[in-house]
Amino acid sequence: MAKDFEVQVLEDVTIRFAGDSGDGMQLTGSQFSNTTALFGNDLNTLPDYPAEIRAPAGTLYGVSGFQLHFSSLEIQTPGDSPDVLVAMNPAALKVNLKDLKPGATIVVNENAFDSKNLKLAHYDVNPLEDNSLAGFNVILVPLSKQTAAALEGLQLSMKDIERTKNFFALGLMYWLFDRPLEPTSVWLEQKFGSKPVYLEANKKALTAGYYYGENTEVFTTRYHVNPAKLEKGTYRSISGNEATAIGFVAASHKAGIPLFLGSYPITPATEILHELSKFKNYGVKTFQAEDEIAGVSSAIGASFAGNLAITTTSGPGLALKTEAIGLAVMTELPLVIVDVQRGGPSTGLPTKTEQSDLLQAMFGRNGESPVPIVAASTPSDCFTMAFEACRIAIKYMTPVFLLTEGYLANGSEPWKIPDVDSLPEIPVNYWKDKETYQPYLRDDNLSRPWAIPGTPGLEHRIGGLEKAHIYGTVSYIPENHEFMIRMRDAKVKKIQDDIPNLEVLGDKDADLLIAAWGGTYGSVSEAVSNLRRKGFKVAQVHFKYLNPFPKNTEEVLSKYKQILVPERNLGQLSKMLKMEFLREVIQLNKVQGSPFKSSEIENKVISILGGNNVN
Amino acid sequence: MAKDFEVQVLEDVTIRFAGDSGDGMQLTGSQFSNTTALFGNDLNTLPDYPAEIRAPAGTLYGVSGFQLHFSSLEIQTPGDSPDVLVAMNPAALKVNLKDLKPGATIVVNENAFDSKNLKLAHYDVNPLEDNSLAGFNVILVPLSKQTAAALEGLQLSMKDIERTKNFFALGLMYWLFDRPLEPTSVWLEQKFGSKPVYLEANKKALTAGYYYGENTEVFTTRYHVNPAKLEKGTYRSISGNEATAIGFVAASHKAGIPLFLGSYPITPATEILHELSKFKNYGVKTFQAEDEIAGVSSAIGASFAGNLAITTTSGPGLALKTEAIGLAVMTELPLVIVDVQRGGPSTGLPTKTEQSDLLQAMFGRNGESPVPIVAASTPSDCFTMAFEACRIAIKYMTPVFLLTEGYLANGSEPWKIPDVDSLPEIPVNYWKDKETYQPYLRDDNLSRPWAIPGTPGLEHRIGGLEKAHIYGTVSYIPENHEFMIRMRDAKVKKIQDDIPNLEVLGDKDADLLIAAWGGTYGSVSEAVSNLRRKGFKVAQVHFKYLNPFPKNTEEVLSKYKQILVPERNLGQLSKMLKMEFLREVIQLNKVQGSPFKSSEIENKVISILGGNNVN
Amino acid sequence: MSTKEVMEKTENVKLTAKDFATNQDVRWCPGCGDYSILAQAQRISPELGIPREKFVWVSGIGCSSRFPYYMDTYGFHSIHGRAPAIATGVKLANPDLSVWVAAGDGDLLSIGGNHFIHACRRNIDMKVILFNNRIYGLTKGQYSPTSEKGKKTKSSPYGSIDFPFLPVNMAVASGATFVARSIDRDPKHLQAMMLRAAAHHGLAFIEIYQNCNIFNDGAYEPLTNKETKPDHVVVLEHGKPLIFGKNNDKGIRLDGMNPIIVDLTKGEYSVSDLWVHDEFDSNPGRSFVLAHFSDLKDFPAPIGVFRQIQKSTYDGDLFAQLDEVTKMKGKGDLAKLFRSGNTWEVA
Amino acid sequence: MSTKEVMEKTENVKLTAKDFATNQDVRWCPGCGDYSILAQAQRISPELGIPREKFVWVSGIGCSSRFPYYMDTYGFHSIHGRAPAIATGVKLANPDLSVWVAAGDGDLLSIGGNHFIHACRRNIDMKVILFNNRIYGLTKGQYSPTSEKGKKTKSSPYGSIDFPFLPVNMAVASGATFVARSIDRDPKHLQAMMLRAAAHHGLAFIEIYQNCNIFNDGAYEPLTNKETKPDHVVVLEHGKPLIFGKNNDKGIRLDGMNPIIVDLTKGEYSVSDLWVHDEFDSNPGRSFVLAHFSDLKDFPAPIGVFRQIQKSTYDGDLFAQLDEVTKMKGKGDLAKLFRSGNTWEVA
Ligand SMILES: Cc1ncc(C[n+]2csc(CCOP(=O)(O)OP(=O)(O)O)c2C)c(N)n1
Ligand SMILES: Cc1ncc(C[n+]2csc(CCOP(=O)(O)OP(=O)(O)O)c2C)c(N)n1
Ligand code: SF4
Ligand code: SF4
Ligand SMILES: [Mg+2]
Ligand SMILES: [Mg+2]
Repeated sequence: MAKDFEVQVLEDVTIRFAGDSGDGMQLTGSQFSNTTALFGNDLNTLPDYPAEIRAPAGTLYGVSGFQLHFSSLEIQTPGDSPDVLVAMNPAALKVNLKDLKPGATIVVNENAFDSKNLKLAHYDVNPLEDNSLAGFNVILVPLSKQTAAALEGLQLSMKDIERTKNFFALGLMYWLFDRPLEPTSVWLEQKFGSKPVYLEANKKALTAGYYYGENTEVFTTRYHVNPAKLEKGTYRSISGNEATAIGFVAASHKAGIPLFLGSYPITPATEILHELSKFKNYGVKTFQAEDEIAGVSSAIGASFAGNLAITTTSGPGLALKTEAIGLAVMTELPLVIVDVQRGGPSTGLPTKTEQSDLLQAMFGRNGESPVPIVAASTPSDCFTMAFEACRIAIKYMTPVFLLTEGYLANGSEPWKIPDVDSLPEIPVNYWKDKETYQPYLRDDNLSRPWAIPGTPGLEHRIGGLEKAHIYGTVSYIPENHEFMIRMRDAKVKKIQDDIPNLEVLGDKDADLLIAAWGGTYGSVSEAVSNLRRKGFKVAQVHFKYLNPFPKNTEEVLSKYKQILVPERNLGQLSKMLKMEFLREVIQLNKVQGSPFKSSEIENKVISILGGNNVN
Repeated sequence: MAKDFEVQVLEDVTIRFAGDSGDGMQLTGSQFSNTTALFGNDLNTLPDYPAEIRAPAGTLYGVSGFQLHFSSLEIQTPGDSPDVLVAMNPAALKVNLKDLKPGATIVVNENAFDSKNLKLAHYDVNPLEDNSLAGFNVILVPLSKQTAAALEGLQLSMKDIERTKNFFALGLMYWLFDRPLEPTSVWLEQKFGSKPVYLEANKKALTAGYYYGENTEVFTTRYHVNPAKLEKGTYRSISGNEATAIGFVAASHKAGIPLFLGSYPITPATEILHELSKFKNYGVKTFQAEDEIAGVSSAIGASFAGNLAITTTSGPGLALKTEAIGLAVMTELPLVIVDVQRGGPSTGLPTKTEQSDLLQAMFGRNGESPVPIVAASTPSDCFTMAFEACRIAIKYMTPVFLLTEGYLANGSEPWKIPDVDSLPEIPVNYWKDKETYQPYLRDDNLSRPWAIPGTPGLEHRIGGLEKAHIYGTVSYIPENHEFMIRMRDAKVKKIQDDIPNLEVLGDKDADLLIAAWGGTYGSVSEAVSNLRRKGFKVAQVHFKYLNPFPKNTEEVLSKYKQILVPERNLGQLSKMLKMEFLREVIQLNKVQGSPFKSSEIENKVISILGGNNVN
Repeated sequence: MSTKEVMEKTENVKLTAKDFATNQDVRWCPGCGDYSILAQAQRISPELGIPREKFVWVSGIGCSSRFPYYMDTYGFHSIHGRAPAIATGVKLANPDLSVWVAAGDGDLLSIGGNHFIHACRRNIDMKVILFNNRIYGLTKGQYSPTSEKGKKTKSSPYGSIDFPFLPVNMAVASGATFVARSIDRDPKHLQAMMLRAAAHHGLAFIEIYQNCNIFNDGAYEPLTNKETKPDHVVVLEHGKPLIFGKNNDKGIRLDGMNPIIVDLTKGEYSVSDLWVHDEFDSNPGRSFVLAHFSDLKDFPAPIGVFRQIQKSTYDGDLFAQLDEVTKMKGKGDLAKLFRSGNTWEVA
Repeated sequence: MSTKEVMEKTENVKLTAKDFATNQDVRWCPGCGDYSILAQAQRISPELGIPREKFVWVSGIGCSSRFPYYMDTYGFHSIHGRAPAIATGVKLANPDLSVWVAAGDGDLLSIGGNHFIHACRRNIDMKVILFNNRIYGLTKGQYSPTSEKGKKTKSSPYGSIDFPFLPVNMAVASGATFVARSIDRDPKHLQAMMLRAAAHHGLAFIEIYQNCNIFNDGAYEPLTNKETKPDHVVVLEHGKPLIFGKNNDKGIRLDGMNPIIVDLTKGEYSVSDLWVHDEFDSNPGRSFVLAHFSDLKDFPAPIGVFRQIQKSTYDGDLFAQLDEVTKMKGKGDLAKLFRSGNTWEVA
């Protein structure tokens, strides 16, 4: 019978699973997330994997991690510092130790701490034995051995048994945090239905882990994190790239025209292509092109022919697409360009997150070539902003940038599934009338008509040379050129009338305003609530629209004496605010391939406002 | 015997030759320039040709023009409005009329005003007959007939005779402006030495034109423009693209390493490739690549292997090169990227001038990817800045942008030929020492060593992934990434210590400062002298270094209450000044494919300062 | 004629070449070979039984790339080298369209080489017309990837050192299913090739030898001059032997895989010894040997259809897959998609 | 061994394979075919009589493109697809260098296809090694331009609809002067091909069938499995007939231009009827027919040298032209250059 344990109720917990690339940590993490979501917590995840496909076992650079933050309150980030680390081998311990909260719990697979692995992790002495982990609550578990014991009698190779130990670890964590095994069992049945021996092995390992917690005395306390009070509704867990893909399908549905993706694989954008390639029965066409230039060019062709055309990439790929994006500007065709940002410059840190392509999106084309820019703030917000990017592209006949980033793309959070009918329609009115047609006629939005090949009587020619106002023929007339340059500029500026104002969160009469964009949203939000709890008066605005800025931007900015702009670049939004509003801002820049910790923002604010601001 | 004419001495004259693309106007213009230069005037030219190779004769879009401004004073622009127009046909008259000074002289080939040509030029009535040219001094010359008469007896086809009439026109202008025929005769002998009939024909036409002026009474006045008091020295006429090419050869010579150009033809940059391809005996290698990406990539490879590597292009080509330029940033290899700007966005106005790629050069790459930018201000300054770009690239081991533009590239002016010895050496120290070598070691300039393949013992690997400080191995360490991002940024900023301060021209205590960059120099300079002559207090600074800005920029800007920034874009330098110095500026933007007229700048200044500032 | 007028006419009458001409002034140099190509395109278009609004001409940048401006159909004058990629998007968006690419040798084989070979590989159902003048015309005369080695141009004042591509080879090697060659100065042949290309289902490629009388005049002089043409051109016709020469006095036979010119007047060889052209052979070797004639001394340039084979098209397969998956999974339901994976209720 | 130690050694002793290994951990998946290719490269390098400092390995991006990190020579791990263009610059800057390109099938044939064919066309003296695993490895498993049609991958869940390239065809069509194929699992053959490529003057291309055991495991199983290999591989050797099969019982003969498999045991055909391989034939048709075997049922995959011909190299011609013009015009004098054209004095 189960013993009695102290059960401690916590508000929130950050846990990180870490092991070799081959140890299945991403899977373990997703299963824990899944169960936790079903359980009703709010949560937020951050996978972190190496650039190598399968780095040799045991190496430091081969460590793969999955961090998960769950809570009974609403949360916005994957957590600053883990409360719990599950370390499958010495390398995983070494790589992750510095990130842990003081006094954190470390669950270690002690069987992996042999001399070979210690050496691979560059440990001269076994850290489990030299007292170097004194400040932590270290729990040694013979994970490999216990798993092997649990699977005795099954027809499995040693390798297969080793591969199952992540489910033992998962079971143990389920026990510790008082979560049900059932969701994972169901998943295993779906996954291994046709391979009964693997199904049994994984289930056994999972249960064995759970009961290991129950029956041994390694843990003296169990933790309980109550469900969060989320808005009523049906939820699912969603990653940023999934949300982006689904957002596009939704827009295609609401616009009533087929979706066309022209793309070339690149980390961390590739999953959007993967996702969309599944949706053939939604009429989604995915074209894996020979390179990024063909990706965007095919999308431009598809747009000319009347499809909702998108192209997806990351920084280096965007650099290649810029010439063609200029063509979309000149031909005024709808097109959404997704840039899932990663660490730059050049190949940079391909698997790490960053938000350093804003100025490239803004200015990275020859000539005066304005393109609207929107950016998602959380994984599920990728859905909203993908939809929004399509709406703007179609309504204003323009290419539009959607900026997300590795951290949002791979991270996930619960998403309140919207009602399909609640989404706005996106009206598409292909031009039909021969009498009135002119290729560069303008409507109230300054948009030109979309007249697609196949429509009788509207035959016309477009291209990259300057166009005559209204007629769309090639024009070398000096005044027309300037007129059209200003027209394209005005059209993009006009979108301001059609996007939401900035909303100020926190203290309206704050001493300091934090202005941020993109994936920095969560860290800033958490920092702001923490600061306010501590008695600081701070406010927050978040830019989801970066070109044009929301209409009330200047007004909002002018209300605050000090503006802090935290960015994971050297100050790109700062530059844009300065050039647009001539506003001095305080920069907080971090470019380390990972999101801000909310504490980093808090500390910065405290150092600006001074301790005495606390009331 | 020659009659007596009034001879009027003028300070400066602007003359424009205009005709069909096939009429040889570019040639006529260059010959007049050449003679004028030899005569000792200061001068400045502006060719303007259609995008079509040979547009059908007589059409409006087929008109080709060549404008020339010459003076007994120092001048900086090709002139605002012509004093004299030579119009070879109705289309040329129609296209150019609106640009002329009130009361300007129009020399017209009356034989070309037949019904066919009038129709092609969309003239319903012959403008020579309907009094519509009343405000001008119209001189009708039977150019075609006179030429034919002069060539009577020569074995020439009608077509060849027609083709020679530009030399008749040239001769006539030589007479009008009192210039010698000899330089053109010498040129003709070189050119047609092997084709005596053409030589004779052209010489005859030239002389006939001259004596037509002398003997008829079409002109009542001859004009004389005295030689200018230029600095002592040997001069030649040079266009911007020639100057750029020669600047690179000079840098290669002074650095003692071979020049390598990887390029793909594009208007208006192609002539740099043409020029450099001639200089094989200077060890110059030109590689006409399959596209712009291969152009820049081959240059990066050549730089890795120790050559002075450059790549030349215009806006759309630059857009294609951006990914590879990021690689040059990461690998810290010397490379000069020339962007001869043209009208954008997209294909835009390929043969027209513009200065709208500044922000692309500054920000058009993924990630934080700083690249120094220099820009030439006049055709001959292209020499200086090409040389300077190489110096910076080599000394700081970095890609460097050299921005010029169509107007500078095709325009020409006298160039005081520098003494080869007066040019600074560009020290190149390929690293040799095995003991101390590390690929990302830094010297006082924060530069890494250039260790070229072939050097024993320095075998190393570089690439586009983030590099470890000093060691140059691939590094995914978060702190190293930020360190290197800041290091690359600091290296570019440090160049500030090594470039000249801004020099304030005009009134130091001015009421308004005009700040400009690139090819706007001439118009601003002329505007400033005119304004000062009119009694306004104005000052001028010109940015030849745009990233980093000169050290004293902030100090200089802070001295003036009002700053006017005239640009042929929508305000790109303005944006950079705002974001860097938070300085409000007044913008003057013109995007019409042509340089500013100095009067446009004058008028703007007057409207700002008000008439009463005149003292 | 305005677009409107033409349309009104269409409803009653069969279109003519003129109906395919826009009212734009044609801006090529007088005498340029592009005029002839345009004329043939306008001539064959009404013959194809395709409504005018279903034609889309896509081009890149170059003299030849102005082509779409002169065809009164839908047109896209895009950016340098990207026409095949843009045309791919057009076709995949709407497979009902008849998609044509007009491209110069620089546009298609230099900067656009990759898109070209990948379009061939995928067998997208489009027509690709190469205006091969062996020079960069629009940028005023640099050597191109089809210029002969040693050519002196503005960018190669001492002679170029690049070997040229054989465009036919590139198309065949990358999988084009219809490959032909013609000459601007042979309007009848050119028309025939265009009609054949139009009728082909899959990627049809025609290399047209085109004279640029400004920067590369006479590049094909021996092939177009009446006197010299018979000795310099061999016309490929399916099932017919390879015969050429002023008096049809020369033939080509195969010795193993090697072509040999034989004299038909000497009695040693007769027509029955000659290589008989087979357009439909799936073996690509045949086309390569024919294209390779250019490298051989005294061999004539083959014009005609090098090869026409049947393969499924990318666009066909794409739409078939869309249908198939839809049949298998049912038409996509957005609400279902939103709910895919695990969901849970918060009450 | 540190670079320094190696160098000291070099001065006295002949280098070994180990001297070409860096001290970097090799980061490919255990079992990846890339290991074998690396091992062979390290093995042949000391045999070439080229000082270590004269080797330059250039790559793009991909699993295979990490190659330069493991060769203790000069190396450049550049950006996706651009290796041939960067390598061109390296060679033209310093023709003394021995320039090698390591590239994946995505890197060389998808994004980099254009640079590849142009490098072949120009016959730049460099070695291009294609790691053809028929998959995008580094981005975790999408189909590549060499993947078979119908392949199910993450980006083609219902099967890809792209026809594959035959890389050998692309190389030959674009003018590569040395074209060979080998297999990761046949180290001896691979070594031999690398040595041959190294010895060739001009662009040498080797397609290596490489197993990606994570995303495309077994792609070449029939060609590497001892049991099935003899029936699935035919080894090309100059002057030798095309024989294959477990007991050397099958041969390939040519019927006109068409290859036919014949049974050598039936007595109908003997070895003397077979196609005799000729590496040095300038006719490219031969190589195309060989490459085309992949499209034919039951035909074995040829490995070995498809073709080796001699043509002048771009780099050779470039430096010859520099010399020639210098001889003609005299060594360039900067002061003279400044003064070219008309000059005048202002006193
Ligand atoms: C990105 C880019 N690079 C270069 C150019 C310049 N350019 C325009 S057309 C052309 C080549 C023209 O040659 P070809 O394609 O053979 O066409 P042609 O003019 O001979 O018909 C070049 C290099 C451009 N417009 N865009
Ligand atoms: C410009 C750019 N586009 C896309 C990518 C992403 N990417 C990296 S490697 C690769 C393809 C890898 O396949 P392959 O070249 O066959 O090499 P392998 O990994 O199979 O050895 C892709 C698409 C990139 N790094 N840069
Ligand atoms: S330059 Fe040549 S190709 Fe271009 S339009 Fe003129 S003749 Fe034709
Ligand atoms: S993913 Fe494939 S190709 Fe890449 S290292 Fe692993 S096994 Fe090799
Ligand atoms: Mg051409
Ligand atoms: Mg691969």
